Amino acid sequence: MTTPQRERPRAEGGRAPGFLQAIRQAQYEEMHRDPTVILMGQDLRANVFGAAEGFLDEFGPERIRDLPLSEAASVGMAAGAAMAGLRPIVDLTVASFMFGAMDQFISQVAKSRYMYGGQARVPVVYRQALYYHGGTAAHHADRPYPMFMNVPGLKIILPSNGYDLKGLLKSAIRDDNPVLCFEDANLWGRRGRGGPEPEAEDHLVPIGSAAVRRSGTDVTIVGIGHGLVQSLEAATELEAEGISAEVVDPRTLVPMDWPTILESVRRTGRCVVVDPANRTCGAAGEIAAQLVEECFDALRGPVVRVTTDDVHVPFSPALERQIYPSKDKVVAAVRRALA
Amino acid sequence: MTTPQRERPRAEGGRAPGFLQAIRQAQYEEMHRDPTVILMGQDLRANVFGAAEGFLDEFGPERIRDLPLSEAASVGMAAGAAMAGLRPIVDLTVASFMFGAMDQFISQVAKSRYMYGGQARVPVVYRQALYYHGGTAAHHADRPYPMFMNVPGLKIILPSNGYDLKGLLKSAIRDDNPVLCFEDANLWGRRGRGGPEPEAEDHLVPIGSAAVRRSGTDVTIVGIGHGLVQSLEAATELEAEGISAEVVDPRTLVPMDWPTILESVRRTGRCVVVDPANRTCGAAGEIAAQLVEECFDALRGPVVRVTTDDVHVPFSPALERQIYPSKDKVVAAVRRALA
Amino acid sequence: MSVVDNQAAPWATVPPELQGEHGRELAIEMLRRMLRVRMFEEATIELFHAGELPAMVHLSIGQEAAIVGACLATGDSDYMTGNHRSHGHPIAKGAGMDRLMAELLGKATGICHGKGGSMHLADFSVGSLGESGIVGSAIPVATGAGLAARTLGEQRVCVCFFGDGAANEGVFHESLNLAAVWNLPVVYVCENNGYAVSVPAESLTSVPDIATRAVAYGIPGVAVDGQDVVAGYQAARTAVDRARRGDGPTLIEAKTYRFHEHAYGLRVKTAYRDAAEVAAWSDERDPVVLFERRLADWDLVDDAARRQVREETAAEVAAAVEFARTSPAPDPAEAYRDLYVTEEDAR
Amino acid sequence: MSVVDNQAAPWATVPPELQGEHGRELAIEMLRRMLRVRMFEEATIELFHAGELPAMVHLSIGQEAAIVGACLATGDSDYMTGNHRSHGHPIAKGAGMDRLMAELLGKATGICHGKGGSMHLADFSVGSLGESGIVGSAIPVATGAGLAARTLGEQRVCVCFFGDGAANEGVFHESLNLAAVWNLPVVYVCENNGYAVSVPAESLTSVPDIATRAVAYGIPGVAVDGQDVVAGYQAARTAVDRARRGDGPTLIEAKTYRFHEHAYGLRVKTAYRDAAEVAAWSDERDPVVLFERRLADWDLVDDAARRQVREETAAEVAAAVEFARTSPAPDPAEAYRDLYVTEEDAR
Ligand SMILES: Cc1ncc(C[n+]2csc(CCOP(=O)(O)OP(=O)(O)O)c2C)c(N)n1
Ligand SMILES: Cc1ncc(C[n+]2csc(CCOP(=O)(O)OP(=O)(O)O)c2C)c(N)n1
Ligand SMILES: [Mg+2]
Ligand SMILES: [Mg+2]
Repeated sequence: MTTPQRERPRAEGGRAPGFLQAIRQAQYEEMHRDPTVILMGQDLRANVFGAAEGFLDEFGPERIRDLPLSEAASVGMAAGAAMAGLRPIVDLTVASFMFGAMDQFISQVAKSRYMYGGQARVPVVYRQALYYHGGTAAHHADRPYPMFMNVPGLKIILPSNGYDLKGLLKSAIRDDNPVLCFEDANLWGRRGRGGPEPEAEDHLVPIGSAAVRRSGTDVTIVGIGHGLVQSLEAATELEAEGISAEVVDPRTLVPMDWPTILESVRRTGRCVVVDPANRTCGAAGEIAAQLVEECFDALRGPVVRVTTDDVHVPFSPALERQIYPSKDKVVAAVRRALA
Repeated sequence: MTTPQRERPRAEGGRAPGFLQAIRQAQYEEMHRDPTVILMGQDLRANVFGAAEGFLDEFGPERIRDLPLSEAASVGMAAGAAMAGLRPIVDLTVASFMFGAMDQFISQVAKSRYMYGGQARVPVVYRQALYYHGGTAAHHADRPYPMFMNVPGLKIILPSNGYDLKGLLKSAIRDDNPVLCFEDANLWGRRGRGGPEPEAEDHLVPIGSAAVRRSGTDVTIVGIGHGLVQSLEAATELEAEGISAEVVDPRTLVPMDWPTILESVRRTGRCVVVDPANRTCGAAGEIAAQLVEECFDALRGPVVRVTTDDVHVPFSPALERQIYPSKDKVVAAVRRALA
Repeated sequence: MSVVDNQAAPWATVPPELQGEHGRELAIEMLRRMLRVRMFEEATIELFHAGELPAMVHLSIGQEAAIVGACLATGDSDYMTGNHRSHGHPIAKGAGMDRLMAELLGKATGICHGKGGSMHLADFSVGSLGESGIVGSAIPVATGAGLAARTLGEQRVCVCFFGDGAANEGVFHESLNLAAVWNLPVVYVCENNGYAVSVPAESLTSVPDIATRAVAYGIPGVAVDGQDVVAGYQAARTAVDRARRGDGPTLIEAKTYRFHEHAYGLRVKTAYRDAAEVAAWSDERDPVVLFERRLADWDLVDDAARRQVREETAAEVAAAVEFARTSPAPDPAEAYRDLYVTEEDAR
Repeated sequence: MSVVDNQAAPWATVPPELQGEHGRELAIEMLRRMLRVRMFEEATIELFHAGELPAMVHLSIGQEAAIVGACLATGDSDYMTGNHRSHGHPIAKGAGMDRLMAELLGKATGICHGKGGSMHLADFSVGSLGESGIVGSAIPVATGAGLAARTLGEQRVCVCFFGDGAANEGVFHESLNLAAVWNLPVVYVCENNGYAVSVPAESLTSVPDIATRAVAYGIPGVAVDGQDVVAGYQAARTAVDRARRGDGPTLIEAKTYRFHEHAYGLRVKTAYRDAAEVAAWSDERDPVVLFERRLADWDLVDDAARRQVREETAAEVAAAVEFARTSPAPDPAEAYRDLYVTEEDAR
């Protein structure tokens, strides 16, 4: 948790890599940098998900491994390997597949270091896409990071653009703690798969540091993942009405950069949180709770949550879109926060 | 969600059964009432946990089944059996053992009815103890209900006394939806195992209805599970200082009885939430977020959370106690809420 | 455990099951249901190219024999569960195609009101209890349906379909152990199509024959030629009878092949299977073609009768597409229904 | 898969491993480590009755031979994981008893600083990577340690201990499949003590010999007499050598028995095992007694030498108890350390 960084999202300048490219670059660079980094995932060698082209040739079969349909063992095995000297990256592909490994995440990944009094180091990264809003229906479209926020001992990153994804993922691979990297699939397409040249090898974004994406004075909008994009769009629309919105991108959910968020809300006195997770016990609720507890005196209106409605994800496009946050919902929430 | 009920906790009057007795009575009565109710659990036949004495003889081996160490299959199998005409009760014993079955809870138990457009009915009850503060260390002491609150499609009950446990459990068994029943083991001992006579067969406590345990005017304390006991103790202590605390017992976490909680806080203007779960993305945070969103204008101070600290549960008694909510922490929180 | 030679042509003469008038009817039904699955899925390909499918679909084309063989060994009141690749299973179980097709298009008339889609079909009216997009995740559910049948004293059995990849999931193990020790009436049918997406079964599955794993549960394990609908039917029939008698579960492995990509429309850049391998299976081991050829060889169902089945099926599928296309989109409020059973739901 | 007769007394003469000076030393070490485990746990019983244990403990008394046999087949740099019943495993692996005992009492000097306790011992200095109170949950971790050893080109192996009940968990299946297809250097040792708490293995486990399940993974499965430390050693030695050669995992099942209740202090009202059964095992199949008798019969380690081992061990255990008792309680702030590796942690 560092001092607030006022960065423009790089996507604007066209210099940010696409998500797949960011992943590829980060993993490629770190695997070159450190021979103990290995990469495992379902359908990785055939590069079905598009971020591992050429990896098998480059790093060989010992370091690039396909995983069987065995999520629990895959997650726990990576943790065990981390405790015994490797730095595994596990590509779980879709966040909904984490549930089968929940016990391993909680009982082994998150607890080992603590239970053993610091004897264990568990440097492992789990990557998974938030694969919602694409017609995949309920079994592929979960956004379960709040569950993991409820588990001490994990770090959680959820970047909103390729530039941060690359920098955070590289930091995660170097981190001595388990890190969950959630990749909002609604951001995949925003920059082409063939984008600009790889960024510098030393491009790191520190874990635990939020970014203020847009300065403003009337209201703070905290936007998570794709919610950040919607927040920026809403801010633009509101500007036309003379409402000045500050937009904060947490980037990391655990540890959350509270100083940056609190500082902003103390200034604006109003807050809207945009979070693609389910509403009840979601990340937005945590932020709202923290605000009412830590800066109550500064609050001049309700903290309004814009989240996915508490239903499962329906298949039909006619049903699906409405359940998620949208720019219009953010605009309406801001109006409510200012009322 | 019904109109607020102003009940005194029955524990005061000595008429409330102990937890184990409440479970026994509820299950016994409902199994007699409905032959499609079956009961499964690890070490159930030998009655290791004490709530199933005589059940095997009474109901026979088809309806009383020991489960193997196979939590995922056990949870999913019960859901499948429910979809095919049974009303299973699954005693998972300790809430920490739910993690191995998380995918089944989310993908099958919670989603089936919705995904299949209402074709499925999943009348199944999962019971599990919150087995914390007993020197069992990190693998047995989780309080994971907030994770499940993040999953639509489940109902969640968490009673604070045997009287409610019995009535809620009976309602859960009769409910056509999946219900998770969390039993705070710190309440087990409060009434003896051999308590009073079974309550009337028709003793039902409706799911979704909170109870105001104590009326007050200065602050609302919402206490979950054992947190309710601590809240009442704190209220008594505060009374001596002239602070009048209202104490609300949610009893059900999903669906939460928002009208009762909001009504109380609108009157008192202050709120403390006491929740044995971990802090981040916990139940307390959800309540705080809802309050700041729904009754901001009525709030006259910060909503203060008293939760378990965000660490795992350490083994040593010298370390363990401090991490949980306590009466003293509640008192301090109320002071902060009133400051 | 017994493994049959996958390449053999075992039926020199009409197998006993297909003899007599009832046998001939069964043969026609086998053909009809295989064709329904095939043509239904071919129609989805067209819909995909027409841009009418909201998402990619996982096709069973090539795998129809195992599906139809097993389903026809069950009765209407028996249960079934499927997976992500299960358009065909409810069809084979007897479900009408109109509402299935409407579901694929996300329409209000869909069997799940548009909430399930391709990976989550279910038709409870024919015992189809649902399908899991989470690989392996329905195996416990199927096991539970067996438990219910047994506990309620019903004669039903449950057929549980899953792929070779799913046989590496923990719930496979837990469920088969449970079904074995409780003698549950469940028939586990593993459609081993040789791959889990891009990964060949032999590289990440510890045994050549998944049926071998039955040994770990002390239950019968049978590997059959998955391109032979009669072999699939016979193995399933034996297993279903056994289950109905109360003698417990069976693990059947059908050796088969998917003719299309893992999901239709998915482009996997790195080739993970030979074009020659795909061609060999599609050209020589097409279960519909093989069965039609046998029906002709056996003089059991003549050209005209087969043509009639084809035509009838084509008409059914065309009607299903028409039904689906002309059905309205669901009311947006539908997204907020069916999360819980509520007072309003008729009992 | 081979199963030995559990009741046989296979060693008429000194087995080859125990011949020669080195062999005799190994025999003494076997005895010493079994006694350490036994006496350590007997001490915990006393501490329990003295009210000094913060929680119940799960005792391995009766199961020492399997534990010690397997651990002595490994070297100091090899890994090990345990379960809820694993005081003995780190001891057998060579850990000092002082800090283990201090951990059981929740003291600052405990090997886990008082944060782990009885079910979560670990001593990384001897390769003991931890123990899982969640049944079965450490099996993937052990598998991962094997993966690391292999990937790093080390010669280490990992021994993974678990019970018969754990062999019904999904992670058992997933892990053994993975270890098999990747040829990982892991030795899976199932201590089959006949019960999972109150449930007899035969009632909820589908095969009489858990070693049979090796067939499902195409790996060797061996069942051994778990009361015979030499048999356990030999089976583990073969498996460890195989693993070190890069030939992959082995599943060893040690048929054994726990002499005490599931957890010491737990009262199960309904009898689930015969008093006669318990007596038969404790009286006739005590692994320490059996081994001592053989050492005498073989004239390998005489009474005096054995007595000396006993006395030395008793003194070690007494010292451990003393160390634990006199150690301070942890600083409450300790509860907030070690959640993450922080900058302060030395690298
Ligand atoms: C738990 C889980 N992990 C991964 C996936 C992604 N996925 C979908 S299908 C599939 C392959 C399944 O292989 P198999 O069971 O053989 O079925 P097939 O597709 O070959 O019919 C994978 C990896 C998933 N849906 N669920
Ligand atoms: C996942 C899980 N389920 C249930 C339990 C409760 N429990 C603790 S030990 C045990 C029995 C384990 O049996 P087994 O693996 O044979 O080991 P044993 O105790 O016989 O040594 C049970 C059910 C647990 N700790 N973890
Ligand atoms: Mg397959
Ligand atoms: Mg056991």
